[in-house]
Amino acid sequence: MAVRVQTEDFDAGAEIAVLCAASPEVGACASFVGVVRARDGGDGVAAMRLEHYSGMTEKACEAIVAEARRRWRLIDVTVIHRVGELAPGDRIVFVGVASAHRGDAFAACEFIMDYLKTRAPFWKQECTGRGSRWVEAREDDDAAAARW
Amino acid sequence: MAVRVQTEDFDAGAEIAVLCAASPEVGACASFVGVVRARDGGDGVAAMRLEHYSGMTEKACEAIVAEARRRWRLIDVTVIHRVGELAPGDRIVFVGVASAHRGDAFAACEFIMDYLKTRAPFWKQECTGRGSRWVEAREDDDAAAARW
Amino acid sequence: MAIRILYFAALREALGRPEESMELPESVGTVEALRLHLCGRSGAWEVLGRTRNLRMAINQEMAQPASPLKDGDEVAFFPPVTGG
Amino acid sequence: MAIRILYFAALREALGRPEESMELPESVGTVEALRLHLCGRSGAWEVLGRTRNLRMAINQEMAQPASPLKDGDEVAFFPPVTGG
Repeated sequence: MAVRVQTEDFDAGAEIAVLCAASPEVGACASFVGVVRARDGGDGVAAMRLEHYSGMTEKACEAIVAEARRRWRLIDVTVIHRVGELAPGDRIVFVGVASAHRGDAFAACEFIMDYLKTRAPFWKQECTGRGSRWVEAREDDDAAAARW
Repeated sequence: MAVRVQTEDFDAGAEIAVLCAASPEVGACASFVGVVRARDGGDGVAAMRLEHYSGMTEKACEAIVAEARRRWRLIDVTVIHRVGELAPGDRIVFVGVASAHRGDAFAACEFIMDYLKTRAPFWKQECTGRGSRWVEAREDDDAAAARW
Repeated sequence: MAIRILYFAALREALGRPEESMELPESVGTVEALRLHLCGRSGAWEVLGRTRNLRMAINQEMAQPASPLKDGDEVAFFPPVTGG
Repeated sequence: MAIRILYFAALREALGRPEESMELPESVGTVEALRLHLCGRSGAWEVLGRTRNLRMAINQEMAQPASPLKDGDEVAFFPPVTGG
């Protein structure tokens, strides 16, 4: 299991290759990549900044992964979340889950994303032509996390 | 949208990068990689052969993707399924879905996998130390497809 | 009418052929009637009577037992699929 | 008792500081009491009273209003999270 919080980009293909090779019993690898949208509703986004609570972030991500491992039969999990300055089109987050069968991998991957969105201390600040603003939390995200 | 049936391996990272760059509105890319398990239950699997119904396979995959596009808001979809001889640890299948938001991407990716498993004309033959056998269809897979 | 028939996977192996062309008797108008007609060859062909959940396609689309056949059709018989 | 307090995101900007250390009065024994104590500074500090769904953590774990404080704790206040 790996949780990484970093400013650098990541290589989703390399991460998936590591997960697929985690054990001879891996049959499924579900993964997710989040991207900075260049348009969010009407406004063009020029840049984004990701702030986080160093120390708590890693603990929160590890707790989320541990909870996923309790709920599903998983072989390996990787979570990477970028922080700092990002541009439109940049990758923000990677979650990859390796399992013997796809049902566990899909469920755990979506669960981890839903929990990351509501329980890990990251905050997005968008810069548009009209200045910068802190992104508001979405009720959709609370609803998504409450399903599990 | 791309559907490819091929003997060659694929590069999941490159496929994900293409999906993420499909439009400035992409915010989410959910993907799945299926792998030949080196152990399936008790027996060691030495090799696997994937047979398919050339022509119908491509049509069936395209129909599945079209159905996913009717059900969810998707920006782009890639399906790659390998055929021919495969070894344990080899990648078999890639499904990637780009969307503005993760809910659509996750649901469509899992839907496409469940439908591929039950509606696309591929057949697996496993070679173990005890000879070769055609893999039996799993009731689990029918149940997974019936959920949607 | 003339049709082409394809067999896949375990069925192809059991029947010892991947495909054949045949001229259908007047009485064979549906894919189910074709299946029973082929079963009538006896021997290995009984497999078409006992394959659990045998699947049938006409012109590369999944077919139902009652789906009608027409001249030039490509019919396929195969076991449940196991890709992915 | 002495604690350290961290502020994040919009809260950090509104308060003009990322953190501070303070000696707590005897009367402040929970994270909710601390929030009210800080609100009492008035001016910008009112933001701690009107941030919708204000989140609180003690020693890097999510806390409830009634969670007790002890000497040396690291307390954090922040708005709902928006990563991912």
